[in-house]
Amino acid sequence: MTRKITFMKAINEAMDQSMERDERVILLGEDIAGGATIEHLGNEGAWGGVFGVTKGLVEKYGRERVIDTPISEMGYMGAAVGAAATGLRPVPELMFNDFIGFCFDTLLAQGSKMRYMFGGKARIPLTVRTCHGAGASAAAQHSGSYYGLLGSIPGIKVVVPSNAYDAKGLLNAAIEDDNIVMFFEDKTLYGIKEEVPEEYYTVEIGKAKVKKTGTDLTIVTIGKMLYVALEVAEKLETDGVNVEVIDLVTVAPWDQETIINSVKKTGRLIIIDEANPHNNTATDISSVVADKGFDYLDGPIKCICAPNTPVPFASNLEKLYIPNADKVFDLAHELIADLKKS
Amino acid sequence: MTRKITFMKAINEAMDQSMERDERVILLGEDIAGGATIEHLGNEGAWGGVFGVTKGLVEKYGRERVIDTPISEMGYMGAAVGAAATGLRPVPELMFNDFIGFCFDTLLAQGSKMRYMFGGKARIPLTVRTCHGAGASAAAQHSGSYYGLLGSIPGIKVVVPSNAYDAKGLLNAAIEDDNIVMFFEDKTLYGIKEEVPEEYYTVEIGKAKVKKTGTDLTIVTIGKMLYVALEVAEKLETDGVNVEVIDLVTVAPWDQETIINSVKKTGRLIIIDEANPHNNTATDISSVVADKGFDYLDGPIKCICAPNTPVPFASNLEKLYIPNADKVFDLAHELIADLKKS
Amino acid sequence: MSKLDKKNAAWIYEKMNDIRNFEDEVHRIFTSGEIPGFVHLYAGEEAVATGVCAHLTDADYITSTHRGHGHCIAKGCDLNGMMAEIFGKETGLCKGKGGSMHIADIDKGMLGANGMVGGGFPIAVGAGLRNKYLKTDNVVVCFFGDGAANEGTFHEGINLAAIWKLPVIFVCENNLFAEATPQSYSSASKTIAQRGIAYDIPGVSVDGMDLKEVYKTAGEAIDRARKGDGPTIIECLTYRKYGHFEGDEQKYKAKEGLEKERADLDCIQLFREEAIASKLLTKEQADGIEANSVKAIAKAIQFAQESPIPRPEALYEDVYAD
Amino acid sequence: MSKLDKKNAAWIYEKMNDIRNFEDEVHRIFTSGEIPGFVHLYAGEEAVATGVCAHLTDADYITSTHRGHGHCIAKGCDLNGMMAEIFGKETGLCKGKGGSMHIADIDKGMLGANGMVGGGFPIAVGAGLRNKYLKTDNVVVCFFGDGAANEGTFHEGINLAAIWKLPVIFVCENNLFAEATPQSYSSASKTIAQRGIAYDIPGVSVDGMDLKEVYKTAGEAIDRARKGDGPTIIECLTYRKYGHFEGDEQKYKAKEGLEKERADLDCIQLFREEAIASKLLTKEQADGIEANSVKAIAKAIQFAQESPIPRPEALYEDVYAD
Ligand SMILES: Cc1ncc(C[n+]2csc(CCOP(=O)(O)OP(=O)(O)O)c2C)c(N)n1
Ligand SMILES: Cc1ncc(C[n+]2csc(CCOP(=O)(O)OP(=O)(O)O)c2C)c(N)n1
Ligand SMILES: [Mg+2]
Ligand SMILES: [Mg+2]
Repeated sequence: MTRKITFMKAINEAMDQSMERDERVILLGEDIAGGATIEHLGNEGAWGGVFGVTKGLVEKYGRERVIDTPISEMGYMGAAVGAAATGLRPVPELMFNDFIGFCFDTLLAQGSKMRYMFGGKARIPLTVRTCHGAGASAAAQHSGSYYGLLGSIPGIKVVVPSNAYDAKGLLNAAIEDDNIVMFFEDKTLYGIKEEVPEEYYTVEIGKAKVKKTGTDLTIVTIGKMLYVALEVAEKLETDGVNVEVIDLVTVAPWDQETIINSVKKTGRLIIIDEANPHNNTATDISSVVADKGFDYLDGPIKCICAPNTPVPFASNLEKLYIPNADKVFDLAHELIADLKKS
Repeated sequence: MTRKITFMKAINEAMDQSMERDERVILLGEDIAGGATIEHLGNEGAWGGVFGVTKGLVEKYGRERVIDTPISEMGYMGAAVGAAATGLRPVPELMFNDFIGFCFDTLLAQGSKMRYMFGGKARIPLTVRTCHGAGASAAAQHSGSYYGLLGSIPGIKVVVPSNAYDAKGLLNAAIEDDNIVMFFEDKTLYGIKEEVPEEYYTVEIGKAKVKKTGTDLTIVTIGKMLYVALEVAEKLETDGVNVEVIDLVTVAPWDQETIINSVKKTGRLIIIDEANPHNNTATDISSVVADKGFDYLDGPIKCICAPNTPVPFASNLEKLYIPNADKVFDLAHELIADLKKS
Repeated sequence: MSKLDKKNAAWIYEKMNDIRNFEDEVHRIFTSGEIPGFVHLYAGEEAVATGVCAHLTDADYITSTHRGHGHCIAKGCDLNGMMAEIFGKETGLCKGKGGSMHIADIDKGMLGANGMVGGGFPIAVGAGLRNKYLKTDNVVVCFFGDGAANEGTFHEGINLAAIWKLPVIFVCENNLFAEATPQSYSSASKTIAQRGIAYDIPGVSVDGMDLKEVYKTAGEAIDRARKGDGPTIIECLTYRKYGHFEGDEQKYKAKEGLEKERADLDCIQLFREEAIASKLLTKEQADGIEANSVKAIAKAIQFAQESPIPRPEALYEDVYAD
Repeated sequence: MSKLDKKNAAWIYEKMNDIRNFEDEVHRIFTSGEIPGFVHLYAGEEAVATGVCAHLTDADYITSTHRGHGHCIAKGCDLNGMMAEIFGKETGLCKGKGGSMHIADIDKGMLGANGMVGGGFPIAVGAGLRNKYLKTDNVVVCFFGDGAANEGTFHEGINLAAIWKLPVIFVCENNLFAEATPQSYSSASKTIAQRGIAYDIPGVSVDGMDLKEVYKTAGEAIDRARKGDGPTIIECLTYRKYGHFEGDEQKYKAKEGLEKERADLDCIQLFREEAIASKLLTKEQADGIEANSVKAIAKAIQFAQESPIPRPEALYEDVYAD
């Protein structure tokens, strides 16, 4: 396995292979092909999405399956719910997760509740792709991280891949899933290149991944925060501190077992989450460990999140906004102070 | 002070007095007066809101200030943001908090971010009244509790009164506040009667209230969960267990000091929150205490929330859905097991 | 398009009676306290649901509203299961977990009553997209109220259906009011039908009390849709017999003018007379249908009353599909 | 309504040039990498912003879009502060915290560029409600794109403005595309103007490249609004000189037909000729305005470049008002 492709291409490949395997899979979104009905383009896409993630798919599957929509998020996202409830497997794209406010009812009150309200008689095999994250100077309305907000809704699954391999496998798994899966892509990861198998495969939704085993401190991360943790772990290694790094992968429902088992071993927990600090996934993990894992804890649980502010535009402020290795390092030092003394 | 009025009337009185004090205060919402432009009604309201909370106000202040809206939540809620940004102090009503999906952008990406995005140059003195809560057999789309969801958004304050006195004072304070305040009314409390002063007063936003002091166990509650805690506290009292009960009152930003001080004393914490269990206010409190209050803890922190399901219609299931005294009592017993042994 | 013949007429008359009896009984029982929650009754508007659904098969879809009992019955939902659902019983169409505002039966093409006003538009568009994508000639009917027409979903949904030429028929039940708010206040346009111009699709207004008119207009629009000619807006002028929901005093209804005119019409009575006069039904047949309907509803109530409440574990089930 | 006279013409010509020069320079600098993020340039559409805003005072409001620089300049925002904002500097109109998509200056009546397509409609309605409630004769102009017209907020916002007869003018900048999607595909209606019928308000279509036409039509609509006669939809046919955002290849633009026609027009050049011919401007005056504008923009760039970046603590400020 030596082929390296970008995070973006891995996602593209998942859609491609899923569409090839199953005719019921269709894509919907604003300019995901681009240039609908423009004569000189025909089936050629003008854009392939604002970042190019869906590039090439309209050429292969045609405009019946790669459907450009007007700017009508409630309309086409709700249509995706309706199409899913009646047997298709739609994969709509919400261009930025910050636009969630334009189609929120569809997810909060319609799609996620249908099966329950209908006494188990509905299936909503719907995968919503969207992108999140600060770091692209996209300012307050295009840089938020709302996976935790979506993760609070019963009936919705939420995944946040940190790398190209997982991205491809999780997206395939999401499209195979008979539930609403929100698939969050960190826009600042699109360019990273990694080894990704060419064949179709899935990555299990609901399983966290231990990226580095360790005995002294557990750091749980969401999405690209993994790289912050790995950096810190490496630094601490030189101090003789052994960090276990866990990539949460699935934000809802998240993998309690893997995390509690880790804390059982390490007794110390840091969670890094780029979301705003309140009522987010980090706090959720913390609260579960503070309950079920309390007896294993040797010290306070630390959540390292974005501050309680919108995302600022100026690059220097934006850099401060995103949780970084320095902050984590400092807190980690506090936690392991006793360890170093002994 | 012997006058008793309902929770609903207390809210009504706050609007009344706020409107009397300040001409800039206007009300907006679906049928908050009712019967707009109907000749035989004139200034007489047909409804006063679906529960009657705004009853009598259109008769007193006229249809210019008590404005019926079409069913256009994004439209009128966004209009309230625009009116607030330009100098009025609107108090829109979102009939049920479950309708938030129809106007979410207005709160998530517009109103809450304006001041920050505009470099501090905007003020958004906006109070959104809405109702939440299960227990009225209103089923999955009219019974949710979304104060925690709103509380995750920087720039928004969220209050959840548990009683008529606080409701009046908090609503007055909210309307005086130069920020977006979401005011959550539990629909099952509307009928309770309590002593409420006639004169105008405010209750401070951001302060929790210790409703019963105790030394063995802290129970933090949101809204009507207070009564569950008080019931449990009374029961435990007979066992000689001394419970401190804290009504959170403000969900965002919540009062860390009061809660941590209490845990410092009791060493044990239960939080009761009717929201769905993930990424909610209970988990947020738990995570902060598991960090800053860790050294004071004698046992695990317990969050008692609604299950991870929509609200069921059938009354027996709905009753099970809402956190109740039995559940809390059982968990409390676990927590204080050591105490009783000693 | 199928013509209104004896078979159709009997079916329609039966469903009209079922709806009316169902709602009258729910009204009665609600007052006694045996039914909890919010209930919005469809009585008075029977000509719309039945006149439209008479053209549909189980393979066609509908989306409904908070006032959904009539649509459910016209789309063929089981009366026992419906009544049990409203009572919150285990035998309900949704196992008692949905209630009045969420009755659904996807196998019958009934995509759910909806507690969210305007919630049906996008869902209907999605079902229409599905029908077109799978190259079926099935249609989708999206029922909505005059009040719902002011939600953004109306605009987004109809625009999508129009640009994609989807087989979706948008049927507005204009009963003059949204709760206590008159349509004349809430919509800047005099009619909902005229909004068709904003989407370059046909928009027609019909007397929703006149079954034959509804039947004919709906039939034409559904035919157009089946042929791939895209959506239509049909505005049916109708009136609800009861308050917005149970308990509504209805101070807002005038005792004269358009309101009185509407209140004085009974679409079932009108259709009975009309059908008998034009020999679509005999008087005996009509009487028989009426009597049977009363019995069927009584049976449904008994079924609901005697059914068990849901098992406690049901609380946790049906959140996710495996 | 004020007539287009020498004073207006000079003001307009200055603002048109300021916008064009501002955008051309931002385009140049963006390519060099000195400006981060998303930037949507207004160049090419100057006749719309200036022709409309020429009728407004600081006490009138506008809401803008993601493509907001032109509106800001036409509404009188400070060029230095704007440029510094786009550079993310402390001296920016929003202290560098907003950036290109969120430039605002409430004191100037500029309620903000908006990163949310369709986000402006409800806000404009709210400002209109405020103007009416306070019994001012001030108006609000809501600028929006052809793509934005398909959001539900368009429908809800215009309906509200219409039923309440608010002083809001809805100005559509129909530049044929929303990103890479042609208006002919995304809107079921041929024009945005015809949607006025859905709200029983005037809807007019004008050549957005013709300053005088925009000026006149806007003037009439604004007068109507000031007099309390309610909203108008004005659809201005225009064209953007650059891609949707910086970096866009624009494969979707045809090299012929309507696109070529629009691309060949330069509204500034046209107005210059027209204004000189009709003696609203002298050639010398026009040349002088052009030269001054170039200087003003150069100064703005220098100001931005020399300004400090925000203090780190600014990250935490301005979330709540006390
Ligand atoms: C999104 C949303 N907004 C508001 C409501 C509250 N509500 C329920 S029914 C109703 C009136 C609906 O009027 P209309 O669409 O005319 O239907 P009708 O009740 O007349 O059949 C309102 C406002 C709701 N359920 N959902
Ligand atoms: C709610 C929302 N949906 C989608 C987008 C992404 N987006 C930004 S600009 C744009 C196109 C807007 O087209 P139009 O309204 O015609 O304005 P123009 O860019 O042509 O000036 C889109 C889809 C957005 N910013 N906000
Ligand atoms: Mg109605
Ligand atoms: Mg455009």
